[in-house]
Parts: sequence; C-alpha cells; structure tokens
Amino acid sequence: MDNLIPVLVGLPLAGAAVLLLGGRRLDRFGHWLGVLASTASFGVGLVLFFDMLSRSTAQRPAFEHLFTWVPVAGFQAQVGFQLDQLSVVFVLLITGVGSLIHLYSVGYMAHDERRRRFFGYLNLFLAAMLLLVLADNYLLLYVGWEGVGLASYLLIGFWQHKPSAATAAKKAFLVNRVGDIGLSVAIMLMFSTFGTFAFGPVFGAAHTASQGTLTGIGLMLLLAACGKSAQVPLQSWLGDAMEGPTPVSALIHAATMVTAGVYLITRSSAVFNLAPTAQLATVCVGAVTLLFGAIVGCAKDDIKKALAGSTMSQIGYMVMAAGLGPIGYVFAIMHLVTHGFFKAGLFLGAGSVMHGMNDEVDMRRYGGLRKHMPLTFVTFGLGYLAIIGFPGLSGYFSKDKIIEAAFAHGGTEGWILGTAALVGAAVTAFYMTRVMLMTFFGEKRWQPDAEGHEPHPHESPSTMGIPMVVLAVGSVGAGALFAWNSSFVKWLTPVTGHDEGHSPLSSWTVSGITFAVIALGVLVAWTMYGRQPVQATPPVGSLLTRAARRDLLQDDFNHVVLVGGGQHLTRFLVYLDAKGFDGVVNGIAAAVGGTSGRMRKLQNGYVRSYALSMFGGALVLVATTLLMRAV
Amino acid sequence: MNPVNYLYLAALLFTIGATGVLVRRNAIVLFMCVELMLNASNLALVTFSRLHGNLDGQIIAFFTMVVAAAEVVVGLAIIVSVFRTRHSASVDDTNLMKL
Amino acid sequence: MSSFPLLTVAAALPAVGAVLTAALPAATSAKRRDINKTLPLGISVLTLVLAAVVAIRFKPGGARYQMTEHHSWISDFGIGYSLGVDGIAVVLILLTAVLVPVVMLASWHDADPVANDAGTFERNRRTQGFFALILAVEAMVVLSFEATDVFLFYVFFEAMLIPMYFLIGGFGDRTVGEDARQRSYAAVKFLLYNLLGGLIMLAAVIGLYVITAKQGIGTDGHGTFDLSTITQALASGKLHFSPVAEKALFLGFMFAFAVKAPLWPLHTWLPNAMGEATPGVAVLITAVVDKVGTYAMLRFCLQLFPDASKTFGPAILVLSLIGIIYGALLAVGQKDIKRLIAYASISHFGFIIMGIFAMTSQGQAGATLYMVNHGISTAALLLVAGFLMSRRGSRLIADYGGVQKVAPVLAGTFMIGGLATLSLPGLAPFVSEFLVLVGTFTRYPAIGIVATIGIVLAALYVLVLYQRTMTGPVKPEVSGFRDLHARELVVVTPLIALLLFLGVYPKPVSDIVNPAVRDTMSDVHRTDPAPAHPITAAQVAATNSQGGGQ
Amino acid sequence: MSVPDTVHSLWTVAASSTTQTIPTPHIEYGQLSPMLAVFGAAALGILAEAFLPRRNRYWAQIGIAMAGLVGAFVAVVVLAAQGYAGTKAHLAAMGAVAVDGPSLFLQGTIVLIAVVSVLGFAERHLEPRSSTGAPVDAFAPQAATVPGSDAEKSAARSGFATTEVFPLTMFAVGGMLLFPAASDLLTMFVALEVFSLPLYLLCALARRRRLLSQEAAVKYFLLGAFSSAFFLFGLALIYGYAGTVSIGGIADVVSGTATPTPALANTTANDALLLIGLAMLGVGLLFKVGAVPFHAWTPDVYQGAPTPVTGFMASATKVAAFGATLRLLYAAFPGVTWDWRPVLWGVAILTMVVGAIIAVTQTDVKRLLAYSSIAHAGFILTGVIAMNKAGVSAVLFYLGAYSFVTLGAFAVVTLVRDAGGEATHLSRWAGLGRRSPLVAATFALFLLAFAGIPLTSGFAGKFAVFQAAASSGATPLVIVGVLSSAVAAFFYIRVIVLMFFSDPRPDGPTVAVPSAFTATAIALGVLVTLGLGILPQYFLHLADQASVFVR
Repeated sequence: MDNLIPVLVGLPLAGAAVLLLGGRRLDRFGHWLGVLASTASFGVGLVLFFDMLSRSTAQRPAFEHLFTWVPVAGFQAQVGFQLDQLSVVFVLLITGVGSLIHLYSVGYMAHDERRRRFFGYLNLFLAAMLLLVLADNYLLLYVGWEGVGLASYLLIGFWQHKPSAATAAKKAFLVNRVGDIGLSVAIMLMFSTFGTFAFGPVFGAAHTASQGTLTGIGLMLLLAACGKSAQVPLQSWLGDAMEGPTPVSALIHAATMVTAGVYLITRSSAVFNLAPTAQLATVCVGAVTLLFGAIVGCAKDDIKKALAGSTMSQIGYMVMAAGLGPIGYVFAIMHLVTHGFFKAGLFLGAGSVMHGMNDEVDMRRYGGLRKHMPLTFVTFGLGYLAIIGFPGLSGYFSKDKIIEAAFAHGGTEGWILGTAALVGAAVTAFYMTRVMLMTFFGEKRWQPDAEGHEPHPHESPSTMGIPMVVLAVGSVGAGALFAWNSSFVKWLTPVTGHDEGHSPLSSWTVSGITFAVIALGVLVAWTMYGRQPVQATPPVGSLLTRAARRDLLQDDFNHVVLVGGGQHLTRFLVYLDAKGFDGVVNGIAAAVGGTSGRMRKLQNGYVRSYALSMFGGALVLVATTLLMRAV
Repeated sequence: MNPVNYLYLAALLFTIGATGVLVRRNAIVLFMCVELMLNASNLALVTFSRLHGNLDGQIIAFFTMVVAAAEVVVGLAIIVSVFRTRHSASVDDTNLMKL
Repeated sequence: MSSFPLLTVAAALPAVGAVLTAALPAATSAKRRDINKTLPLGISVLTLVLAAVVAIRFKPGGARYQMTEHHSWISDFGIGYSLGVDGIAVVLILLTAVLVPVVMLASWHDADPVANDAGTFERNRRTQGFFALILAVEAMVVLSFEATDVFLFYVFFEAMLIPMYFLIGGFGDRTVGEDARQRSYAAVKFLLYNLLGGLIMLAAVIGLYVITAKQGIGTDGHGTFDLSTITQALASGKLHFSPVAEKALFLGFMFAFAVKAPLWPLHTWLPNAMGEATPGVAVLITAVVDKVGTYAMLRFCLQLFPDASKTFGPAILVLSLIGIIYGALLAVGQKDIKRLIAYASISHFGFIIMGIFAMTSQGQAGATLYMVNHGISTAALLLVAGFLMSRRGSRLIADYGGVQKVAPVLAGTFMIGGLATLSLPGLAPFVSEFLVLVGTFTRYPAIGIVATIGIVLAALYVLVLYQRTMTGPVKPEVSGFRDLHARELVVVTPLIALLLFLGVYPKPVSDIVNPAVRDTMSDVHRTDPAPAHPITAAQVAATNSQGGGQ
Repeated sequence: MSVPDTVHSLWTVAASSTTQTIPTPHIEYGQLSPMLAVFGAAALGILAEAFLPRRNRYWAQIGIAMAGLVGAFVAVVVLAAQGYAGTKAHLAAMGAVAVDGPSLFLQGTIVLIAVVSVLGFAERHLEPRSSTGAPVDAFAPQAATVPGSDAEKSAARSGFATTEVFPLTMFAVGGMLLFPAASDLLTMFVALEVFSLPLYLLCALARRRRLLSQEAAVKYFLLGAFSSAFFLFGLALIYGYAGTVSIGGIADVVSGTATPTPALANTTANDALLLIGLAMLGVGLLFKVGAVPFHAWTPDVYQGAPTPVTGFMASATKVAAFGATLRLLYAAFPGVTWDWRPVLWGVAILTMVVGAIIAVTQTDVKRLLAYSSIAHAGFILTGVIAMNKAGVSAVLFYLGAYSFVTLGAFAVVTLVRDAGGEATHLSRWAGLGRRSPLVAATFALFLLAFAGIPLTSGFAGKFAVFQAAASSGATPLVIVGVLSSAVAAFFYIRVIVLMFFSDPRPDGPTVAVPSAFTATAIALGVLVTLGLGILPQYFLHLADQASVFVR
C-alpha cells in the first residue's frame, strides 16, 4: 500500500505534463483531464487514509523510499516520502479542496482560450504541494516548496497580458525567494550540525545540538514560513497575488499553499520545542500578522483583497498557535483545515460574484446581490459565519481553541497574545460583516461600464455551484467533526505532541468573551455599512484607513527602500563596472598607447640623435659595469 | 715617455671622434670622425702591444686599417649617391623616416 | 585498458572535421550551403558518440586517470603528450560534446551571407569557416580537458583563444558600422585579456618547470609537466615548493583561470564578448570555453599547489562571493538581453569558484555539477533568447513585450531556461547550487549565508527579463512573431530534457564525479568538516522505530 | 700603471729570438668549408658580374648563389655529422675560427635563411615589367643613377637589374657565417665588417622609394660604423687587459688561470680596462641585435631597405650577432658574469618594454615589424642572460624559429601592393582578410607566432628562453617578458583585426601573385613556423646538443 504514496504526486504531475506538452489538440477536453488527475489523486489519498486508519497508532506513519537523489560524500539527499497523520491531513485537504476547485474552474475558466494551460498549472501545483507535505526530508520539501512557488507564480501571472498580473507574479516569487533563503540556510545548518537533513534523524538528534544552533534553525525556518505564508514582514505579496484567477486565490492563496509555513513549523516541532527564542519569534510574527491582516482587510474595497487580508490574518492565528508549542500545534492544523474549507468557499463565492458581475471586484459597486445569487449568498454566508467563529460552525471550534491556547501559554505573554487574538477576532467579525453587507445587502450600486454594458448578476453554472456547496458543508461541519471526541487532537498527537496547558481562564469564559467581541464587531460593521447606505466612492477615511488601504504602507516602504535603493545601487554598479573596472582595463590600454605615442617621439629621424642615444647608452653601459664592480 | 700616456691620447681621440659624430652635420665629416675613432683604437692597440710585448696589437692595427679602407669605399659610395640625389651632405636632411 | 587511443580520436575527430569543413568546396547555392553544413554537424554528433563511449568506458572508482595515453612530445622540456580523464573531465567532455552540435544547429543560419550579397563565393566560404572554427574550438577544449600534462593543457588553453577570437569578431548580425566596431573591440578585449592571463600563467608554468627540474623530478635533469608525476612527488615529499614559490605559482595559474572563468574583478571582457557574439558563439564562450578555466582551477591550482590553495582559498571565496552578488546586481541593471545573461554568468561562475575553493566534497562536486548544469541552462536560455532576437533583430529588452501571447512555446522554453538559471528545484542547476552552498556553509558559514542572497537576485533578473520581454501587452513589432519551428525545437528539447533529468536524477553524473573529487580533496589534504553533532547509529535506529515523524 | 722594467728585459728576449722561425699557419680547409663555399660563390658572382652578358647574369647569379649556399649547408651537415658539433669540436685556422656546436648550428641556420632570402631577392613577378618587357625585381635598375633622373628612367626602360645583390648577399652571408664562429676578437671584428658593409649597400638598392632607401643606407652605415668603432675600441681595451684577443686566452686571463707574466700582472691589476672594454664590445654587438638604447636605426633601416633585404637583415643579422654575443659572454667572459649580467638585465628589460610599447602606435607594417624585432631581441637577451646550457640552446632555438617567421612575414609584405609599390601603411591593409583570405591568414599566422601563441614556433622559442632565464633565477625578467609579450600581442592583434574585421577600402591594395620563389619562401616560413610550433622536439634537441662552446 505504501507504494501508492508516490502515485499521489505522480498523478497530478503526469496530468500537468500531458496538459502542458500536449498542445492544442487537448484544448477540448484537457480541463476534464486535469479534474480527473486531481480527483484520482484524492481517491488515492482516501485509500491511503483509510488504510492508515486501519492500523494501530504506532504503525500509521508510512515511508516510501524512491531513489537516492544527490549523493556526495556525507551529503546524501534522498527522494523519499513519508505519510503520517499530519501529512495525510494535508493530502486530503489539498486533493479534496483541490479537486473541488478544479471542478469549479471548469466553469469559471470556460471562456478562457488558455484553459488547458490553466489546468496544467493547477495540476502542477497539486503535485508540488503534495511533494511538499509528503517529503521525508527538508531538501525534498524544498523542492515542493519552490514548486508551489513556481505554480503560484505561473497562476498569479496567468493573465500575462495584464502588466499588473505579471508584476504581482514576479513580486510573489521574489518575496518567496527571500523566505527561501531561510529554508536553505536552515538546511545547511542542519547538515553542518547533524550531517543530515532528513526529518527523522534531525528530530531524533535535535536535543544534542546547542541552543544557539537550534534557535538559528528555528528562526530560519520561521523566515521561510513568513515568505510562503505571507507573514509580516514578508506579507506584501499576498494582496497583489489576487491578480490571479479567483480559483487560484481560493486554492493556493487561501486554502493550501499559504498554509505551508504552518506545516513547516508544525513539522519541525521537535526543533521549535527546544528553541524557545524561535518560538517566541514565531508567536510574535503570528500575533502581529493576525492584527495586520485584519486591519488591512477592514480597509479594502476589492473583495478579493479584503479576503486576502483575512487570509493573512487567519494564517497569523495558525502561526501563533504553532509558535505556542505543543499546546497549539494541533489547533494550528485544525484551524488550517477549517480555514481551508471556509476561506476556499468564500473565495469561490467571491469568484461567483465576480463571474456574475463582469469581473467587477469593487464591493462598492456591488450591493443587494443576495436576490440575484441566492446559492452564492447562502454558501458565502455559511463561510462568513464559520470564519467569524459563530458557535457551532467550524471556525468556532478551531479559532476559539487557539485563543484559549494563547491564554494558556501563561504569564504576561499569554495575556498579551490572548488579547491580540481576541482583538483579531473582533476585527475579523467587523471586516467579514462589512464584506457581507457591502456585497449582498443594501441597494444595488453597479453601473454600466465604459462601453455601456450593465452587469446582469446571475447565478453561476453548476460546475461552480457544486464545489461551493460542498465547501459550505465543510465550513459548517468540519469543526464539529474534528472537535467531536477530540478526534483531531488524538489523531495528530502522535506526530506533533499535545499539551492541554493551563489556561488562566476557563474554556467557557474564553468562549463567552470571544462571542461577545465577535458580536461587537458585527454590530459595529452593521452600524457603519448596514444601517446607512454604502457610498459608491470610498470616503477619504482616517489616517489608519488610508494606511490600511495601502497595506499599512509596507509596499511604500519596500518601494522606497528596497526597489529605489536597489535601483540606485544597480545603476551605480553599472556605472562602476563601465567606468571603474572596465575603465581600469581601458585605462591601461590607453596608458600604454599614450606612453607609446610619447616614446616614439624619441625616434625623430635624425641620425645624430640616434648616435647620441647610442653614445649615451654606451656611457651608461660603461658606467654601470664599473659601478657593479664598485658596489 | 710613459706608454700609458698614449692610452690617454687614444681615449681622447676616441672621445673627440665620438663627439664629432654627435655634433657635425656633414656626412663626410661625420664619417671622418668615425675614422678618427678607429684610429684612436689603433693607437691604443699599438700601445698595448708594446705594453704586453707581443705583436698582436700591431697586427690588429693593420687589419683595422684595411677594414677602415673598405668602410670608406662603401661609405663614400653611399654618401655620394645620397649627395647626388639631395644635393646635400647634411645628415640632418635625411630624416624622411621617423617615429 | 585497450591500446586504442580513444581520447586522441575524440579530440582529433573535430580537429579533422574543422580542416575538412574549411576545405570543402564553397557552396554555390543556399541548398549546397546547407549540405556543406551537415558535415560539421555530423562530425560534432560523431564526437558526441565518442564522448559517450568515453563516459561509458569510464569506470568510477577505478584508476584516477583512465584511458591514459602517454607519448613523448618535447622531451627536452619534460613535456609529454599525456592524456587521461577522471570523472570531472569526463562529464565536462560530455557537456562540450552535447553543446557543440546543439550550438551548430542553433546557429545554422547565423553565418549565412546577408541578403545583399547572398550566394557569393567568398561569403559561403565564410559560412563554412564559422562551422570549422566551432569544431576547432571543440577539439581544443576537449584536448584541454583530457590533458594530464600541464604544458599540453596550457598549449590548448591558449590556442583555443584564436578560433574563439575569430568566432567573436568575425560573425554577427551586421558587418559594417558601429556594430562591427563594437564587435571587433569585444573580440580584441577577449583575446588580450585572456592572453595576458595566459602569459602570466606561462611565467608560472615556466616556474613550475624550473622547480621540478631543480629538484630532479623529471628525467635526465629536465623538469616535468606530468600531472601524476608531480602530484605523486608532492605527496611523497620528493617535490617541495618553498612557500613563496608556491604562492607565486598558484597566483600565476589562478590569474589565467580567473580571467577565463571569469572571477570578479577580472570579468569585464565577458559582457562585451557575449554581448557582441552571436548567441551560439556566446554559448560557446560561457558554457564551454570558460569552463576550461574553472576546470583548471580544480585540476591544476588545487592539485599542484595544495598549500597555496588553502592560503588563498578564503580570499578567492570572498572574490567569488562579490562576483555572485555583483554579477547578479549588474544583470538586473542591463538593458541588453545578452549582456544580462553575461552578467548572470559572472554570478554563476562565482558560485562555481566558491564551490571549488570551499574545499569540501559537496563544494567541489557541486562546482563540477554546476559547470555542467550552468552550461546546459545558459545554453538553453541564450539560444532561446537568440531565437527571440533573430525575430526582431534587436538585443534590447525594451524592444520586446507580450511575446508570450504570440509565441507561447518560445516563451515557455525561455521560461524554463530562466527557471533553470535561477536554480529552481527540480531543474538541474538547483542540485549543484545547493551543493555549493552547503559545501561552502559547512566550512565558511558566513560566506555561505551571504551567497544565498544570490538566489534572490537570480530570481529578480530572470523574472524581470521574462516579464519585460514575454508578458504585458503585445508590442506591434512583436505581433508577427512566429513560434519556434522544428529546427529550433530540436535545439531546445534536448537541453530541457537534460535539465529535467539532471535535476531529478543527477546520480549518474555525481557518481562519476565523486571519486575524482575525493582524489582532489586528498591532494589538498582536506577532509570535510565533521558535523557538530553527528547522528549516531543508535539514534537513527531509535528514530526509525519511532516512525520518523518525531 | 707604472712602466715596468720588464719591458726592457723583453727587448732582450725578443732580440735573442731572432733565430726562431715562424711556423706555417695550419688551415683546416675542410672545417672552414661552409664559409669557403659561400665566399667562393661570392667571388664567382663578382666574376660573373664582370664577364657574363647582362641577360645571362640573373640566372647565373641565382645558380652560383644557390650552389654556394647548398654547398655550405651540406658542409655544415657533414661537419656536424662528423661530430664537430660535439666531441670533435675544436679551433680551426690557428685558433681563429671555432668549429663547435653553436657555430655549426648558427651557420646552418644562416645558410637556410640565406637560401630563403635569395629566393626572395630573385622574385621578378611582383613589379610590373619594364617597357621592354623584361621582368624586374625589387632592386634599383642602376643604383648609381640619381632617383628620378633620365638615366634612371632609361635604365629602368632597358630592364637593367642590379644582379650585384647576389654576390653582395653572399659576402654578407659569409661574414655572418664567420661572425658567430670567430674565436678571436679580431676575426670577429673583421667578420662584423664583412657582413655589415654589403648590407649597407643592399639597403640602398630599393627600386621604389629610393630616397627612403638611400636614407636607410646612410643611417645604417653611419651608425653601424659608429658602433664598429666602439667595438674596435673595446677590442683594444680587452687586448690591453689580457694581452691577447683569442677567446680562450681572454677567458684564461679573466678567470686567472693564465700563466702570469709581469705585463699581465700589470694590466690585470686594474679591471677597468676589462670592464670598459667589455661594455664597448657590448655596444657593438647590442647595436647589431637592435637592443635598446642601440636600436634607433632599426625602424628606419627596416622601413627604407628593400623589403626582401629587410627580411634577410632582420633574421640573419640577428642570428649572427646573437651568436657572437653568446660566444663572447659564454666563452670569453664567464669570469665576469656578475659584472655584465646586471647591465644586460637592464638592457633586456628596456629592449622588451620599449620595443613592445612603441610598436603599439606604429602605422607602417615594416616599422611595426622592426619594433617587434626589437622586442624580440629583448626576449632573446633574457635567454642570453641565463648563462647556462639551457640558455644557449634556448637562444639557438629561438633564433632559428624567429628568423623564419620574420622571413615569411616580410615576404608577405612584398605581396601587398598598389600602384606605388608595396602598400606598407597599415590602413591599406584593412579588410585584406576579405580580399585575399589566404595571404591574410598566412600573415596572421606569422603575427601569432610573433605573439607567441602556442602551437607556433614563437611560443616554443619564448618558452625556451624564459625557462632558461627562470632556471638561472632571473624571474623578474621573465615577468617583464610576459608582460611585454602581452603588450606586443596587442599590436599583432591589431593588425589581425584590421585584416579580418575591418572593411576593405575600395581603392585598397591588391595582392600580387608571386612566382615560385617567393611562394616557396612563404611556404617554408609557414612550414617552419608550424613545424617548430607543433613538433619542436627534434630541433630543440639539436640546439641542446649544439650548446657547448669550444675555446
């Protein structure tokens, strides 16, 4: 059975290869091929999952070594897979949500002439993401890590004729590359410390390494996670990534790829557990990002960017949870899964709205869409309730647990983190209610576009509807399923370990407070966007709002400091290379030429002057010969 | 007289010849100066011959004379042909080739 | 070991081919011209077959140098015609043999007579000359990889400059005006720069000879240039360099190789040469000829002067580090596609040299793989860029835009070339780049970490290039572009296939390279730094039984 | 120097020896046969010039010269085969001529150079025929006529030819054969003059641009005579010091192994005589090899002289002069190595650097080659300075290699012509590679050999001299050498660029089709250049075996 593991990766990879190399003759049915590859992989995932279920806890992790990849002296990189309880959760999430989104895309991309290629990229993404979560060592994980980055790049920039899309794609890749430095340095550190970078041996030997080394590895892994999961300070690419087609935003930039950072931290729990400094950094990054994303989400009028801010914020929760250590790992993953459902659902809903609105993304041009798109409204609404943590829906189970764990962290830190998480929850409720109200409630605010076509909002085809329904069901039920009998905790504990912690507040108190702040958030939003009509043009807004619209000025900072500085540096270096280094080279040539020009003047054509040089030469010869003897 | 004085004389003649080559313009005079240098050498040779008490130096002096004569033949031929072309025996006029 | 002189034949074949190609009667029509071109192409393919035979007959783990041939050449100077290959040489010969036919095919029309004087006798001769020169370069490069005699190596190291010089200076889009002047400037710069390096190396070669002669290593009081003899004498203590002499000789050798490689700050000839040469020739420069420089560092600098290599290693590492960052930054600032790739190559050569002087197995094996992978990836990128440029006749990035829309296959292959250049995992260059980084990190952590900045910058210049040329609205001049046609696809496909294959399964190559690296490491008396906290067998067993997760 | 009484006692000794008989000189004609053959041919040539009708002279002179040269070469080979280059080496003609390895090697080289040169002199296809249809060569129809005069025109019309060049060349060759073999300073001096005087004349004989030609001759002659005077004075001083002019005798005195006589004790008390004398001999020799600062004549003379003569001069003179220099320094003055070596270091460095640098800005191909020859003299000097066996063989090899490249290069120069004769201005060479690829490629090969690119003879030679210098500890010289080689490479490459990468001028020169003579000369040049480049072993070995001087 274990030898099915490579098939998981192989199916979408083969799909991608066929779709990308197959050429135009596959245009007619290529998308179904993509869906098939994805669902087949999901099927295999299910088979493996049930197979794992049937085994005892100790026997559940499965290993499959394919071949030796790069053997050089002590450096032995293997291509090997590891399917344990953690991986299988991801496998099912990736292939499951992935298949749904493939299906959705069949409808969404129906009118795009390059749909085949789109499915090829999606399949490529699935393969890379599966490789990422199935790898049994960091170097192979790195391959998947960059592979998803590539797929993300290709998909964000899928509409390449739009300069903004191309720029966004490039930005995403670059920022991710900065994070990748972290992963490479972490691997190098592991290799130079342990002589290996395979999960098992590294985790087994982690306790032998010095605190400094472990902290270094942890921080570097955190850097990598920041890049991939759009955490502060490497978060700037995610908002721009919304240039990609909406299914991409749903799958890659909400449900799966961006959560890879959480996977990385959780997978490396053995290292983080021994490196408190790295953990502290992780919770800080998570807490800051969850607030950051939430604030940005409040200010955006672009529905996808608002959701992107939300994604950032929710992943902030996960990262914070993962940083909390054994009390948080499980809930980080649990929130990751539930988030996968509801955020994917929300994005698909947003896509459906855009589909019906001629690709309009500005929420100020929506309004009252619930009448035109009832199915979208219902599924989006369920997702909305799930994300704000409405009791009983999946967000409630996962997010409350994280808030609880934050308090359980203990001490001042615990209080600060807990409070941040609560504030985040309130803001989440605010901005999601804002999105909901601006989109589906109130009066219609859409207008004819430049060419006079007025949008005719309509419900999307069933290929798009079915996935939305399925995801809505997940948004509603997944949390309860996981929480029931602590099944999720039990499932993951063998991998990540689990610790209940000692919360200063009881579980019910936390739930109560959380519910109160959520209600507050909803109320404020209703006051601002429900009770009074939404303006079609955005108000100037407060300083914070304006900053938040600009992603809290991070892009401006990047632009001035990194891009501007970089451009100046580059221009200077180009100048230096031409005038400095090449100047020296050309200068030497010119100097030789100049010397030559001066020296040849000695050759003046007068025989007597030649004789003089001979005579002088003779004198010098005689003099030096004599001098040599004297000396 | 001390034979060494002849050496001094030879050196003096040689220097006069060399200086003449440097300062005179007329090709013939220039050449005569070279001849003077050769003869200075002859004087030195003969003096050394006497100092060493063997005849080599004197014989060499004869050879030198022959060589000088041959040189005159060739030199005058060249100088004369140049003179006929340029109507000038000044060596400073022959400076078409330089740099 | 049979007595068949396989290595000689592998080098002689292209040499003879060069002569034959030049001697073919000049074509009188375009068709005849194509027929004439098939001869050099066929010979280069045959050479590839021979190189493959060499690779197959090579036994990793066997003798250090295999298929050796020894003949006396200039015995008065202890110079022998000594050939032999170790793993490093084998893979580089293979690389050369793969790239030459590809380059020929890619440059099929690059040397054709231009429209206004098409078909003239003289011009057709010139076309044949182009292919003959490529074969000549191949012969000399192969010989310099095969040479196990320092002098023999030097001879071909220098001699290959001449055909390269004519290839750079003699062929290009236009033959008159400013372009031609720039090109001849570039060719002269290439030659003089390298010649200066070579001459300084000559002084060191002479020094080496004098020292071996003085210490009686050769026969009959002559010195020797035989690599094995010198290495053995060094190992056994029969030969001993004074520290000053060793450093001076090392620097002499290194200077030449650093010019050729090129190592910052001796790099300024490369952007000119690659910018002005035709894309195919630019590939020859950066992917084939320059590799001789890095190969020679590994083979000669380290092997002959182990102590000096250790002394200067850190300094060279710093230079290579500067080169990595500097080249990448300059690549970002370029307006010209070929110059951009040239600066990117400078950055990559920084990695190769860093790997060599990190003095670890990973670094050196990585550097060797890097040479191969960089050759393939740059060839892919440059040749596709060449196809692109041939459609518009401009080298400026700003003249393109939106090509992806009209020529998706071209854009796709360009993208793959670019991704390989930025060392995307899964493609071959990643393996080597990571090995170099790891190898450097284990000995010099700080340098290894700073070098990773190069990874980000590589992404920057590749993606900026791709974005500006391939994406965005379709420029009017670009709208008529034809997608890659059959010949161009034939050129690109093997390169991409190799990139993928070596990215996924580099083991066949690394297995050949590893023993050679081991030998080199023992020559410099270096062992890999041991892990600080090595995994014990017990721990491995324990973790395995735990299930590996924790 | 006080006047010793011994002089008076010698008087008496001399008086008492009046009864002694002077022994008949013993001349080993066989061992001198190379020189005798050439001198014989020269004398015969003079007779032919006097007695043969004008129309027969051309072929007769070629025949005589070739016969003499071939005879000389056979003689050299036979002598070498008999072991005179090795174990049987000895002094012939009462100690005046050394028959040893270096002599025979250099004589062989010179004879071969002469053969190629004579082929070049005999070329009659390049110049347009005279109005009577007679083929004409590169030399003035009648040297005595004034340029531009009616006499010259009528001489040209009637197709006169200065066939005297052949006997003149033979005399020069004879002198050159003797020069490196001379085993006493007097013979050396006479040989110097014997080969110099005909060369002065040959320089003046150009058919075209006779003003330049005559100017070259005047300059060469005056400066040559000036340098000879230095040589002679140096000779006198050395004689004064050692009481003898034979190489062996001088060496004995210098090293202190000579039988001390009172006179010697007196003259050797002060080394100034020795050192000044040596320096002055050096002036004479360095002038001939064209070393800085005695090089000034080289560019002017090379430019003005008829190109075939330039080729001959540039190669053969250098061979002979370096041969003599080697013999002097290695056989006569090894005892004062430490005195002359630093001086020669300076000269060598100056020569390499100045030659290479000035050449960079030259615009005339012949002047360019002249400066290049100066730089090469510097390279050869590094080998001379080595002062070991390797140095001798390296210099011998370099001379052989270099001279054929030079001959070939100048032969190519004769081919590139326009209405005014040879087109020597470099700008006229632009695009030659397009117009005439074969000639351009040949010239490029010679230039690459000059530049010392591997697989050409120039590289092997450079390697040989530099390794000899390095093994004697002259590492700085080697470094200066390689650096100036780099500078030198610049101008060689500049010419190649010009030929191949520049556009041809519409009014550019044509490449004349030469007769078999020049073609053979060029082909030989190519052959030797590549042969000594790719397979130098045999010749190196030969040079190595021939590297011991007898004294």
